[in-house]
Amino acid sequence: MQLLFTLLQTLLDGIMLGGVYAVLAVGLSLVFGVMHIVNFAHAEFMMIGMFIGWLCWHYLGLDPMLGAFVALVVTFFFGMLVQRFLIRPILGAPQVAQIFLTVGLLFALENAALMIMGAEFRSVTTPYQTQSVILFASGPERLLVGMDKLYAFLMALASGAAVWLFLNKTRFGTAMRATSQDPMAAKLMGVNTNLMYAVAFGLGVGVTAFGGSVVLPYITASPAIGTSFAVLMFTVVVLGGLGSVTGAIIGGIAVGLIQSFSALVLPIQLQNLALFAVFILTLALRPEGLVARRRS
Amino acid sequence: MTRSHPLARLLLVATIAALAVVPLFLDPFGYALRILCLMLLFGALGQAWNIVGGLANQISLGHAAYFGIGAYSSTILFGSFGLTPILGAVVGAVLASIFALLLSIPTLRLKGHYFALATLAAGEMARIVANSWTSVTGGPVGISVPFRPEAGPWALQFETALPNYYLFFAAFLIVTLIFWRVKTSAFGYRLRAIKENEIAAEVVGVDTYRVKLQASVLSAALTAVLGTLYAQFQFFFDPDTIFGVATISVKMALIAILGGVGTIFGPWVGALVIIPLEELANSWLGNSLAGLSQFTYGVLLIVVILLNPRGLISLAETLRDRLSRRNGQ
Amino acid sequence: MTQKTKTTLLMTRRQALIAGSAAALAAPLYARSSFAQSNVINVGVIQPLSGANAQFGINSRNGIQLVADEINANGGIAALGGAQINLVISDATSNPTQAATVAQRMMSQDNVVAVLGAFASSLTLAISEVTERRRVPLLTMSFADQVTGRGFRNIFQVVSKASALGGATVTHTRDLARANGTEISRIAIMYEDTAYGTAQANGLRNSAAANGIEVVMDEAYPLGITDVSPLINQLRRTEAQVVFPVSYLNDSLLIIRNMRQQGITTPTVGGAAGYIIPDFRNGLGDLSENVLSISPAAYDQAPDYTDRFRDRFGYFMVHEAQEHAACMGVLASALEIAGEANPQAIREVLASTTFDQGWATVMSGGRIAFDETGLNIHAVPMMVQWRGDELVTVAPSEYAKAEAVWNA
Amino acid sequence: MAQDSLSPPLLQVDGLTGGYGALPVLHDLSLQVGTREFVAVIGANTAGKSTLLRAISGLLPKVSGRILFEGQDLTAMPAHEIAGLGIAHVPEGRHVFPDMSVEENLLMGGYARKDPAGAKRTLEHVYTLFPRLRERRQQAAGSMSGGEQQMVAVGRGLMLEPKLLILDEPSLGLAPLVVEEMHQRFLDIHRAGVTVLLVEQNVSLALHSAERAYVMSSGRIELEGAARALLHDDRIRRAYLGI
Amino acid sequence: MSALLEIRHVTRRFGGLVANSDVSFDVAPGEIVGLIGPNGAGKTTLFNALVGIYPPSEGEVIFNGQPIAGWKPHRIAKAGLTKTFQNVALFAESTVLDNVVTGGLVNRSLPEARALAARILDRVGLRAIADKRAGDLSFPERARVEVARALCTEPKLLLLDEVMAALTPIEMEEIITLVRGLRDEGMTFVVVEHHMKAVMKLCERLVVLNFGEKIADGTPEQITRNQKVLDAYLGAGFSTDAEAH
Repeated sequence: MQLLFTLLQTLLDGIMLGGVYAVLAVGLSLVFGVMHIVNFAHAEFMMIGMFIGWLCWHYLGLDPMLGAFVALVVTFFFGMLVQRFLIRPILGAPQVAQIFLTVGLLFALENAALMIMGAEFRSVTTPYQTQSVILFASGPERLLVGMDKLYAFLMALASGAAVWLFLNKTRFGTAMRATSQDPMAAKLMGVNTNLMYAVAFGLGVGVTAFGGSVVLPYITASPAIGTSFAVLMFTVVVLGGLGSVTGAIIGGIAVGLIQSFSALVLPIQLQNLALFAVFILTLALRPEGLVARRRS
Repeated sequence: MTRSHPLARLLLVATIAALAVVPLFLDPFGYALRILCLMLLFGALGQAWNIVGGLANQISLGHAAYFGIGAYSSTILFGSFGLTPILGAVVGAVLASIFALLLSIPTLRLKGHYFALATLAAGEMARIVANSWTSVTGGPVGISVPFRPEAGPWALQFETALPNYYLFFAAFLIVTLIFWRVKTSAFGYRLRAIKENEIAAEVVGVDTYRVKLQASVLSAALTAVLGTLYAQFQFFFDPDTIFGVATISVKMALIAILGGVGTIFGPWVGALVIIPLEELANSWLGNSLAGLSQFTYGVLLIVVILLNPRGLISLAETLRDRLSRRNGQ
Repeated sequence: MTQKTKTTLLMTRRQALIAGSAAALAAPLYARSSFAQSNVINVGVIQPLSGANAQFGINSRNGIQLVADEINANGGIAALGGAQINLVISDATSNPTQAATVAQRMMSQDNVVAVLGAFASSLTLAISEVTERRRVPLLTMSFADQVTGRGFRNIFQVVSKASALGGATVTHTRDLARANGTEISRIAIMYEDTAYGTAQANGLRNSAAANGIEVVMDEAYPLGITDVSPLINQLRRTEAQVVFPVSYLNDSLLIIRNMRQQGITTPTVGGAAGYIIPDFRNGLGDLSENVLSISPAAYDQAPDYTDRFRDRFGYFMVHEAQEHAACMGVLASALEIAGEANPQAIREVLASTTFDQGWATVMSGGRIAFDETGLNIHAVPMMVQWRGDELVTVAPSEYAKAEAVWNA
Repeated sequence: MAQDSLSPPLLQVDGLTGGYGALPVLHDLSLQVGTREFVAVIGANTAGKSTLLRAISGLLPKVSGRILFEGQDLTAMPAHEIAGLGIAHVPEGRHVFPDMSVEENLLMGGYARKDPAGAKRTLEHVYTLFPRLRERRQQAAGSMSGGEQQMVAVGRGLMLEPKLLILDEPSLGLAPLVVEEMHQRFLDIHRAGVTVLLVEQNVSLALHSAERAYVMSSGRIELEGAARALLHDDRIRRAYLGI
Repeated sequence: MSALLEIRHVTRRFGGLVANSDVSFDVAPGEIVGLIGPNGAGKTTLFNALVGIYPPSEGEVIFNGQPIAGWKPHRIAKAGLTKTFQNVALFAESTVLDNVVTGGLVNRSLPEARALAARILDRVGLRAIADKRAGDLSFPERARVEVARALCTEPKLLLLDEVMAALTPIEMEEIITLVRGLRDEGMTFVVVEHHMKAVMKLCERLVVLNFGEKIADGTPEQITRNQKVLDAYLGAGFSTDAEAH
């Protein structure tokens, strides 16, 4: 009985966490999928989103779940500018140049945040942070989920769905997918591919910033926070298959589950060791990710 | 090299002579000497990375794993068994080679971004192991190289940094020489063929898998030896630093790339620019506003790549080509 | 160790000649900072001003700046003709290699008489390798056991060792519980796998063993953990009477909130760092009330001094600022006694004097004296407890400013 | 059949020179296509036929000379704006969007339409023309056979209701029966009033379908004439088989 | 005389697509065989299957008495079978000389490879541009470097994939002379070429592929009269029309 509860609780924790990873990584996947650029600075936009969420909470009294929308809009436009002036010039450059330009961007953004926001850890206080929903209880055993995680998970789900709908059900989104699959043909259809790239980058970093604000109730904002999520985001995206939205969601849940279940058999200290081993093996055996694209 | 211009050759000899003599006139404990040491160390690291990253275009972001293995191997063996770091370096090189071999099984067929990400993760795995395996590595607190002056030069420990400097200098020249030998040998031809067109290379008879493997192992072993030298110079390190993504892996690659990836003088130029640049940024801006120095560093990186994605040395090459053309070539 | 200093002196004639001539050549460059010519004493301050530890580095710098400004405003170092303290502040960027380079630079170019720093033990350990060889005193509040455990002669640590901090956490907790009628026999330890976390957990573990207390959970977790649920799930299944989390702010908040979510009311005793900064209170609000933590120093022990910090910077004097201020205070006193701005003269004074004047008194016991390893023998870890926006010392009893509230 | 000599041509190319790198593929090339004409361009591999088409639809960055469409100069216009003028280019190799469904592919074809509402009607028209696509409307285009993909590509071009339909090697790699079928559709399309510019390696088919043809070689126009006449021209046979 | 290369029922699939289907033919030592067929007929795929880039899904390839299907390309190259690339795949950043030398390393030391490469450059007429960066060359020059690099592996059998595309008639003539000369020294060739005039001139025998299948095998005269081939090339109907004319 206790074992069953442990397993179920672990499953639940893994899924909740994975949903959040998914929303953080969807944007990275989008950027890669459309532009075939690996953006090493991507996690910094999560940090920016967290700070925007925190500022909205601190000065406007907005809950981070609402501040997330402000973060989305602000970083969307910021991302478009970054794409226009930094990313577009290197779209055709060798991969080394792409890698190190985005690494430079990582340094610049992290330290710009340090200069603007200072080094303090910024945390929000909300009533639901300490509340939880008990899904099932039997004797001393309980199956529960924290409200902060639940809200973040639902927001993540909603934003994932919104991105999916945008890409699949709108004219503009369809054009963006077309650009990612065959930019030449898309041009011939009348698609302004440069605009698509800019919007894809803006949206990609915007969604990640949205995710940053959404996790604010249980992760503290600081300029260096991005770095600790960077490798994790890449793991999610690679597991799911670079460039696919559904892949990022499945990859996110997979990483969440690997982390939570590995804690049952390994010391928690080694949870990322397990994760990275899975990551490297996935790359080796299925470079297209766990969720293969339909293309033959 | 076959195309080297007499002026370039003169410059090369002058540089080496200057590097050999100048430290004698510097404070043997001093800051300038330390900066020169770090320049040579990172120049050599960039050069070691260049063998696999530059010649074969396998962009590794996990070389810190080899560096750390080298540093930990010699330090632990010296601390626990009194084994001279000279032999410790050999053990480290062997262990790093084994790690490179194991890592190559899943990664060597990967290309570009995928290879970079896989090696990044591998470097992180090494860090996690060093961090958790406290009984052997001392764990997150880090490890100090025991000071044993009685062991003499066999311990590679010196009162001043001058002998360290000459060790780094020798290492730098040796790694450069190895790189040059590799680049101009049949092996180098094969590596370049892989870099430029892997399928064509196979079809004209290059065993691409084997060649990449050899390059990885060589690069790993050299990096590990440099790890030992670093440990004997710095005397203290911890897992986060020695296996650092930004502090070691990315920096190694950056030095090779910024200078001009795959070129013999690329890492020289890279180290010559990056190490002093970091220092100047730190000493001028380090206290004016927290983060300003690192911010400047990042912005400079972006600017350099936007201006010239092929690296600084290509500027010199353009210049050289112009010169040689004028000389009636 | 004496062997080591001896060999240091064995600089060959040739080397000395060369070094001398090089110095002569370079002399104009140093003119602006040379203490011999102007009435200024350069003191090196190396702190992580960027990167993950930036907040603590900045707090530390603030503490040192406050003391230096006060000294200068009061006429400088009297014994040196009113020489002004000039802080040479540098960013260690949370990277030990950089920290060592910065130390080297300060000694070569700025002729600093001493170095203060550098919060994180990895940085301090790296700096100490340089200061030891250059024979310049290094005053620190880093508390990993290794800092004073290597036989170095030029390192001075104003706070207790990590193992002592960990040990005191257990004994104080046991005593507080006992006073409230509870006998502690089972505890849980969870700590981040950094130098700080591991060292302190070691102290907790050893002290528990020495006191016959069973450790029913002993779990390290990676820095930057995103979900502590597995830890708290595990805690729930143990019968621990007290939980000792050793962590920085983010994890502290995560742990406390997650415990509350799961309805776990096991008393929590923090391991300094994230538990004793204003952000802890800001992040948790009322949940922070009565949370206990160990602290290497407590600002309510010397309110006359620490209130000046609050007045200037707007928040209470966090422990790293207080301890670094003490370092600066000790150094100033040592300069007065030594009467010369010579690093080795200062070292001798530091090693042989009990400092009970000025900012040296803000440390526990009101004075500082270093033993032969460089450890402050008067340092006593404090148990503090959150009351509203403030921290109050509740143990050891001779320092307590209020009665502890048990079972918060 | 011949173009109306009074009205200006729909498409006029004058002195076009250009290529990809330093070396031009097209050399001072001129041709014109009249409104409602069906013009074929034939020629051996590497003659520069595809390059010519890419230049017209704006995919070739470096060109000199003039390309006029309804009197508007296209040479400096970005590709996505050219589509908006009513030029649908069905590229060589089909270039369908592989992960999209057939219907999504087709709807993408109407992306540049001025009247998005009319797309529904055109979609019906395309489905009538290619019933196979209606059957497979939800299938991912990348998973279809070559012939079906070609139908998608052509249908996608038609979705624009183009004034000019450019077809680049539509029979490449397709089975003979499919090729025949495809050309019947081209004739239908042309009969419905669309101007067609066809590049085709299947000389016979091209010349049977088109009204007028140009023969290209090494980036230049070698021959021009009525398709029927060229069909019996022995020079073509020689150019192709080297006999 | 036994065949140098025997292709037995080779089929190559990519997913559901069959690029080559049950192709069989032999190449005797010293032959120059033309492999022709319309675009998309599967000629390059067959070459790739032979040299091991995309090994055959089914069927056997016997080269010089050894079954080589499934070997890695470098091993096949070492055995004496290599090819040139249709869309030139040179080592663009390297010099012409270095490109060619790389080929020579398959069975020789570096100095030997250098010497051989120098001789080949002379022979192929590339000596003057030996130090140029391969990426800077014109298309016809690059095609020749392709040939030179392949020759430097000293193949017994060389597969030439459209090396004469975009060459002037004089340049074509040079290549034909070169290939003839090498054949006279004992080399064997299979040639894919679109330029029919050149093919007819160079090859003694032609194999025709269409839709991945072999549809004809014979002398150039036989092939040009073969109705299936004419249909494949010009479309059914063209030849009849022409005949009627």
